[in-house]
Amino acid sequence: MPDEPGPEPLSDAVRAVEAVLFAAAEPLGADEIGEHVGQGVDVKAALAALEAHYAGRGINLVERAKRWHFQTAPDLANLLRRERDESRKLSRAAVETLAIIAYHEPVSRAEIEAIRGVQISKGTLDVLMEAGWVRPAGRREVPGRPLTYATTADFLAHFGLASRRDLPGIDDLKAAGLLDPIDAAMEQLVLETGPEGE
Amino acid sequence: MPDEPGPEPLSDAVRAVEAVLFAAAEPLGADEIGEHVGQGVDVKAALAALEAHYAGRGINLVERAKRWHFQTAPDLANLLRRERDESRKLSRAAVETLAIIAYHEPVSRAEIEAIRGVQISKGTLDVLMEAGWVRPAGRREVPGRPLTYATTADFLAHFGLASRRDLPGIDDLKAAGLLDPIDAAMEQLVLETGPEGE
Amino acid sequence: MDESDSLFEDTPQVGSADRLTLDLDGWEGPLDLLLTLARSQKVDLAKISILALVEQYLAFIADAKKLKLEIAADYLVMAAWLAYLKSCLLLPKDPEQDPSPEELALRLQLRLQRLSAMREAGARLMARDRLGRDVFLRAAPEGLRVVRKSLWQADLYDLIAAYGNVRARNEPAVHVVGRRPVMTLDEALHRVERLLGLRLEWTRLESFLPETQDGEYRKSALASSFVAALELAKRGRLEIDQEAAFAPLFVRAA
Repeated sequence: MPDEPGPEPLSDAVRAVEAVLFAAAEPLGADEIGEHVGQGVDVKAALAALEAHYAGRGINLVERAKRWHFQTAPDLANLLRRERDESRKLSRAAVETLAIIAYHEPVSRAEIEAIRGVQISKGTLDVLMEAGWVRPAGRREVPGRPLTYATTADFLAHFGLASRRDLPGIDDLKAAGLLDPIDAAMEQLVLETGPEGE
Repeated sequence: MPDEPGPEPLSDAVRAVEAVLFAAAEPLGADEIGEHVGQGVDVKAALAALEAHYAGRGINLVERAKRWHFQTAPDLANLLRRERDESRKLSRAAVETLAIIAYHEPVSRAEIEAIRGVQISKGTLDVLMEAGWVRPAGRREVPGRPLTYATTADFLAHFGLASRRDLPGIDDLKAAGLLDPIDAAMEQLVLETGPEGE
Repeated sequence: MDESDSLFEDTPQVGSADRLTLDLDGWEGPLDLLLTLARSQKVDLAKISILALVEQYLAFIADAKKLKLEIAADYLVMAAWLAYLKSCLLLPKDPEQDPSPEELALRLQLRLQRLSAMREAGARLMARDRLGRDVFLRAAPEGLRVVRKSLWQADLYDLIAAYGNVRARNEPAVHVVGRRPVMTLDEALHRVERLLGLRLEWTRLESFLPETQDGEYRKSALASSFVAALELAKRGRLEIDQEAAFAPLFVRAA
């Protein structure tokens, strides 16, 4: 096999981290890995080495919400996708609600509704919470103390995001002020165009 | 990382077989792998390449009864099962039972109960055996052939005793005030009503 | 999940406001409809003509009415508000008006931009390589286990003290009843009968008791003497009198 190098001597640390991550049923943080492989192992260095090693392979090592797991390479999806895996499509309401939560979190239900222009049915948030992508994130200290929502580590893992900073286009949206409330955006516009009249 | 080679260009076949085996819920035969990766792929060659690649790693590709799967390298199995030591105080029931065994061994469960005046739960003896302080010591040749219990060498070591003869006798206990009946009556009350009972 | 199944796949596409494939249930409210109409202008939402958009919306609602479609109240409220906005935008500027119609129009535009941005963001999220759909975890991981091992703690003192407790608890108890000075009933009968012969008048029962410093013995003697008096009364040998409950008892020979 010209394209498959022979086995290289690996450090014990790399082998150990590789084995632990491979065997784990769930993504693991560096601390958790450390608890298994023992003191004195440079877990971060081993993770970096493994990430590089697996980068071009059929399986990749990825970091999601500071936790690591192996997964199959995205370009091989067609080999692995089985019909039964075709997950039920989310409703448009659920997709938009999820996007609003992800890009604005923490965000209250009223704020979600203000952006969407319609009330959200109880079921929409339930579906997202049941999927494990959205969680209650405490109450906002304003009158009425509304509950706010935020995304979870599972959300990032599911959508292949290392962190919320990787949300598609979030920097552009932020720069365009499209993640600010309308009142703030209006003030900003007034400032930019100068005071009118008065 | 001197021991971690940079990513090498891999053949599509090797990548595909690697991903399919990784995502499979069960070991796969070469035919089954072929069904996933498609016609015209030399599955056997890919398997051989992968087997060689993973030979020295934290995970290995292994063949069992003509079916292939990844598994953690055998020498790292200990990492997957981590023991956490927790210091726990022995319950009063367990200490009393241990004391009775130490003074009366070999002694059957019924005899322990007769001496204690209180029944002992199965869990109490289990705890003492798990601690390594008590062992089964054969059956008594009486009707019912009850199992008897005795203490272990670990027991002597843990309690700093050279032999069981080092245990203070009844007279010593009396002299030390450890047989004071009023205290005993109080203890009995605590035992019956307190949360520490079995 | 009432809205989850029905709303995603079958969103009606409206090429323009003129060509109506009317199904108001297909929109998620007036803002959604407005956004769809705005997109038909095929310009950046930031450059959209709000006046044109208002016209589109009002025409759409008018057509819906013509077709006698039931129109939800919020679409009509939006129509009324847009009609008002349109008239404000067209009328000569009133400097006193706050907020100005331009500001209202701008707010509407910002709302449409935000909804549009989130709609696109949602679509981009859904198109990512998703776990369990495009990329897969190891299907049969061995799993990591943490085995809790108890290190049991007890010391020698605990042990021997526990044994002491057990033994003390179950030591056979010997009960010794202390000897107490008592006057038996026979003795009291004899004594009362004898003394009664010497007293002719009513006499308090207590005067029959022996002189003693021993309180216990006195109590015993009193009780026995009382029972003896009752016995003698029964035999007709004496009479007993008591003026009230707990009053002193008097006896005399019958």
